[in-house]
Amino acid sequence: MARECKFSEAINEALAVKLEADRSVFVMGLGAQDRNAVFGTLDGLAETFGTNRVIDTPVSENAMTGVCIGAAVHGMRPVMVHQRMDFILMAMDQVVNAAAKWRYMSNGTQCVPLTIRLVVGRGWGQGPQHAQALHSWFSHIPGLRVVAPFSPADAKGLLIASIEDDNPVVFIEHRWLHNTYGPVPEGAVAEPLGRATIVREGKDVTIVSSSYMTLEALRSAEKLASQGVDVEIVDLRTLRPLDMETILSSVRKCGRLVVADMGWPQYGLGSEIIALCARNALDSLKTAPSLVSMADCPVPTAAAFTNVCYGQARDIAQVVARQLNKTLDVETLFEDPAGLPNDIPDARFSGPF
Amino acid sequence: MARECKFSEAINEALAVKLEADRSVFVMGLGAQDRNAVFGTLDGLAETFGTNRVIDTPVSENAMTGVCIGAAVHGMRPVMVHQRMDFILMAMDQVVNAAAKWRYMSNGTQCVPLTIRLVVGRGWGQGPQHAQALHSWFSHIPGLRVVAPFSPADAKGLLIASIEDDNPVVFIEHRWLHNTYGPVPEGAVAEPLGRATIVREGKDVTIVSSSYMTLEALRSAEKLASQGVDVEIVDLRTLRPLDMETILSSVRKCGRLVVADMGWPQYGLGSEIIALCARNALDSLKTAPSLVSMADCPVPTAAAFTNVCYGQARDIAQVVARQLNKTLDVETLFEDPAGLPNDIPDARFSGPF
Amino acid sequence: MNARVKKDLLRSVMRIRAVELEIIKHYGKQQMRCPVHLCVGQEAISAGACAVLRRDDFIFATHRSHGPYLAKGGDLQAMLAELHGRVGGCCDGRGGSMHLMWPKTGIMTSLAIVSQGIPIAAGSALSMQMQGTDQVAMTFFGDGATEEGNFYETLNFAAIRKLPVVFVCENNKLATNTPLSVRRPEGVRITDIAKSLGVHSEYSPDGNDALTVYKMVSEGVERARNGNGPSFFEFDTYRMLEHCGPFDDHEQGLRSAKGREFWRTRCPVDTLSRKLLAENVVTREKIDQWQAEFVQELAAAMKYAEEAPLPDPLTCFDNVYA
Amino acid sequence: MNARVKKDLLRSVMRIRAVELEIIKHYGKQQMRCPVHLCVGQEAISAGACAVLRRDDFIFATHRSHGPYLAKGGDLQAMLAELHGRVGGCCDGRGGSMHLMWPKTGIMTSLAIVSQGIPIAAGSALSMQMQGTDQVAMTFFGDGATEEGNFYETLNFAAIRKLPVVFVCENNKLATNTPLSVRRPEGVRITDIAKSLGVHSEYSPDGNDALTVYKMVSEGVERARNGNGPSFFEFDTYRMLEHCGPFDDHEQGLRSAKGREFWRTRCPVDTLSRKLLAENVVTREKIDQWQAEFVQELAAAMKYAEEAPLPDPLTCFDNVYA
Ligand SMILES: Cc1ncc(C[n+]2csc(CCOP(=O)(O)OP(=O)(O)O)c2C)c(N)n1
Ligand SMILES: Cc1ncc(C[n+]2csc(CCOP(=O)(O)OP(=O)(O)O)c2C)c(N)n1
Ligand SMILES: [Mg+2]
Ligand SMILES: [Mg+2]
Repeated sequence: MARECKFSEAINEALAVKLEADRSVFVMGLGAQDRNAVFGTLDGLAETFGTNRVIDTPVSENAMTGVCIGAAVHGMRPVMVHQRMDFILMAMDQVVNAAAKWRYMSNGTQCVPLTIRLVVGRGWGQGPQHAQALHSWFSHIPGLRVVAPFSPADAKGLLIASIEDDNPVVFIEHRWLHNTYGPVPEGAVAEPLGRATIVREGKDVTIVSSSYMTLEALRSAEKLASQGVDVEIVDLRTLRPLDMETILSSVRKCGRLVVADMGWPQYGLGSEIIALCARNALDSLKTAPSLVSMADCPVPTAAAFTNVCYGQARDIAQVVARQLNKTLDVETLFEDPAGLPNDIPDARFSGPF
Repeated sequence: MARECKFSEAINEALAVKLEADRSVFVMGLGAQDRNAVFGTLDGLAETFGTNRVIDTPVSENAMTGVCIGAAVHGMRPVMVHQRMDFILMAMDQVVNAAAKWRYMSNGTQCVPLTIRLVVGRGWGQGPQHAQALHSWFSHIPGLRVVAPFSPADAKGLLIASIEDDNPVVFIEHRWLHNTYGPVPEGAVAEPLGRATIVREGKDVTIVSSSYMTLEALRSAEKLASQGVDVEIVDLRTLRPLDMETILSSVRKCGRLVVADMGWPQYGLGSEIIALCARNALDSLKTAPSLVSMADCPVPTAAAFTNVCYGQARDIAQVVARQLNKTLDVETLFEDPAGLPNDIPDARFSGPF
Repeated sequence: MNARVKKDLLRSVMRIRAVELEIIKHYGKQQMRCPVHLCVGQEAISAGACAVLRRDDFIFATHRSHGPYLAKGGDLQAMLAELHGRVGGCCDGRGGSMHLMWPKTGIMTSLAIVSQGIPIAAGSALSMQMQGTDQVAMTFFGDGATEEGNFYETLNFAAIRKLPVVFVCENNKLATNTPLSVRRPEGVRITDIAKSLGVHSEYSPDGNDALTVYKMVSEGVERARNGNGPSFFEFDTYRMLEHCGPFDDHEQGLRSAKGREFWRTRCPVDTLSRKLLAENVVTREKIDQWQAEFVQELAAAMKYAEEAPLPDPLTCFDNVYA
Repeated sequence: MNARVKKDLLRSVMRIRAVELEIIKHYGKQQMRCPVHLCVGQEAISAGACAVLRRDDFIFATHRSHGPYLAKGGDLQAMLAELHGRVGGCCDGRGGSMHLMWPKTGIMTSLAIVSQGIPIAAGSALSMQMQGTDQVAMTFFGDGATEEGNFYETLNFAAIRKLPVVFVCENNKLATNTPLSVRRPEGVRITDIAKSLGVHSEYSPDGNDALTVYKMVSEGVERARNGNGPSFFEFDTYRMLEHCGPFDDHEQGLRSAKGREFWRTRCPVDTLSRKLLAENVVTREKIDQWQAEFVQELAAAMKYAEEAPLPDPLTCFDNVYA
């Protein structure tokens, strides 16, 4: 049965369930035995399953990834975790040149059931080297699956499915989701990869989003509804393979498309979704599609920049209104009475970063 | 004055010219002093400029990239070279986390005038780990420039401009262009970055391509012309920043768009160009845009696969015809009387690979 | 070692400590909205090593950048403004605590990716060699950084080309909260690895003694300056606070208080001041005077930082490209 | 060492040589349309090291994969078909010479990115440890591979966790055409680096003697099998041909003929056969008989490979995903 859980608890449950059920599953990452437990997601696991199954490591991302690949090829199901996605750049060779190609090179006789959890940092001065969202990179690569859940339930179900999947899966967690709540089913329920979900039905404009941006899309939908605009939100959940069916049928219905992405605008998810619709649903498009994304610059550290740097509910509403030729006073509409600073997810937030 | 030169000679000339003119320029790469001279592009340079300016290295891509960054920040203009683009995956941290962010983090007080030459391998069984074209990855990253010339003249002019540019530039050379000929101006003539060029004017369909795919596009254009189809070819030359102006005005004129890309289809250059046009020229598009790309799988080694794996002139012609609702007997049209195998660029080709 | 140098070293460790304590005091106000990796307990290494350098020598630091930044002459106002994300910060707010830089005095940058600066420092040494200057490049990093391929690859290259670079490893036996014992096999010493790579390497357990650091590193800098190539120094030290942030993490059961007790007796500030007082190299009055100076300097700098203008958000698009 | 083992080693080096020569003979026909990194001159290391292993032990090879593949029992027909890009090749044509594999006898894969297989082999050893088997993982690599961060990072991890892995470095002093002298400082020995990382490490200049290799590696495998952790072996050897392809590159002025002359006197095949003939461990007749067997076996395998069906191009989309 579903109870309310935090996203980080949902991740923790998925890991505990799999560690319990399957001796071939193990967890590896720098800080795996650390009290912060990778933002709580590993809480208690080393204690319960031992330090031979929840493994802390040297600071050696590249070799550690290779180690996990080697173990995976020989029947294990490792779950790596990196506290920031930025650090995996040390290990791109192993991820892309080895893991993604392995099954193919062996013509299907071997496989790499490896899950790599990557946390996208944001806020409190993460800055240029600790806040990148490179999901589009991984999604470019045949041989990888890419998952980016929004809801706690999906975090659990999709992580279980990722671990059970025989392919290398890049599992992306936005730092600002870890403390969000939602109903999460008990037990070992996998949520199939490759399926988007409509988190809000509507008829005027399709918003395609994933991970944290689905939260921003939902916030914008609420305000837009108050202005008589009824958006539909497609939460992608899996970025590779994309659920073309769900995306296209929503766009065909609404005739308008906005993509809300946490990554950079060029050569990324935004362009991919727009191109997909232009190629397959051109005649349905009543207006030119739009993209709300990370600003096309490195992420500066100072809090003052965040409002411009990050695409937000307000920006989504703005482009939705523009597509509908509606004028919208977004400043008033999105005024925040709490006056929460823009570099923290909620008032209680005080790290760890 | 322009004479006929090979692409590899044009690269060589650009390097020689800059090494000669500017003491801050140096060349670094594994095999820099090797007789194969990185497919001839470094011929004679170590002899002329000495092994302190044309530096052979250990097999340490990541640190060597860092070394070049450090030198660049302190006033040097290093030109790194990698015999395959695949190897730079060892150094993505330095390229993306360091070089691309450096100027930004220093708010413009420092810069990294580093050029990284990457060779895209193809054919003769290069296989999954030696034939990747990851230009779209680099193009996703703010702070990097990405150049991918097609003609020998551009190879020279754009390489000179890349070396002179104060930003980190990823300079992409397709292995199958190294032996192609074209007129190349003498001297130190830079060709400005960021400008596409129309290599063939036409009116029916815009083909957007770059690097080796421009050659395929030209081949397809010739055959299409014989069938009364008049395509326009936009050779991008620079992939970041894109020359939106040139792309859009061609698409607005022709109303039809085909992208021919040497990379994978999802989350890549193809989608970027299509999305660009969908967002900015939706009303001009008479038909849904199309993409000819690398097959969406790792590159298998066996020669038998190449016909399906690589997008070619024939495939471009096919989608052009389809957009125009024309039936085209591509098999006959593109029959190769020489019967050249599909895994070598020309009959004389015998390595090095 | 002459008295002038000794005094300067004491003043340097004291000043670094004073700045860190001031940051701790103000961090709770949530105006320094960036992660801070404080160096309380580790001041002697920055102070000792940087004191050897000339102003035109370069250093490259890490996420734990405050010590090297201050020791190498980085501007205090610019540092605190940077931590506050303000214009006038040394990166105008773009970098924060992990990216401090002050090129005017040779602080080229600080980098937040573990080990990233190691080859970059070697590259700057390569440029010095190419340009025929007699400058030296120095890079600071932790024990954790030596586990990254960058470390070994760079030492090898530096040794091959005899680069004028000095590698300084602050071994606090922690990477975030993962102890060295989990990250290296028993009996392995980082210095021996560095040595095996062909780099002149030395180890000292006395990393909290700025005089020891100064003496050892002097030799390395001289070596580099004279064209005799790179050197590596490993100094044991102790991180008094949590990895990131202003608090002490011993209470949370992560580390035994024993380590802290041991290293408290080797506090870089207390031991050196005691020693120099005993040697009559410095007087209690002088020390008090310095403290007073720091208080004043810090109050002014903190005020400057807190009152500096916030960056115009739209300038976030500036300087992505040259 | 008993006579059976010696004879097997001789047969093994002879067979590897015979296969390489056959490939050279046929390469000009342009039917093997992939790069080939031949191991002529280096056969003793593969033969000696693999002879120590059990069938259920794993090996991981590099771009220069033929030696380990043949020595560990890889199927010859599947190998040649693979070089021909045909169905029935060990990867059905997807891998080519650089990616030979034959899991049935523990040849897990060969990887074309320098050093990539080193951590992967350690990972398979980790899985063996976790699964409680007494298998051993072995990985072959060149001197060049030891310059990649992967090498050091992996040895460190293997030592920490006492993994049952044996690292075998074939030091031919070349990476493509770049000599070791450009890639390592004078006086540095790779074995010392490995040792400094906490891995039991040994070096021998006699890498062309399969008996030496066998003896030394035996100890490492036993160590691994008994839970005593990883070991590293560095063997000097010599690449007789060009880096990639069937030709001799000495004529092109890249390498002095002197090295070749020296190493010719240490040919893995000739020296061992002479020795075993002198020891009466093997007879000339036996050797001739083997040669005849190789000729026959190779003729059949080459025919099989040349006549195997080409893959259906459309199957290129298969098996990207499970
Ligand atoms: C490549 C990379 N991996 C992981 C991290 C996360 N991280 C930040 S600081 C740190 C600890 C580094 O330890 P050490 O090098 O000893 O420096 P110390 O913090 O002890 O000064 C880690 C792992 C990072 N920034 N970069
Ligand atoms: C990461 C990487 N960099 C460069 C190359 C190109 N390359 C292929 S083989 C080779 C030489 C490797 O030398 P070594 O490891 O000594 O093996 P050997 O060829 O001598 O057997 C190089 C540099 C590569 N394949 N991968
Ligand atoms: Mg440390
Ligand atoms: Mg070698």
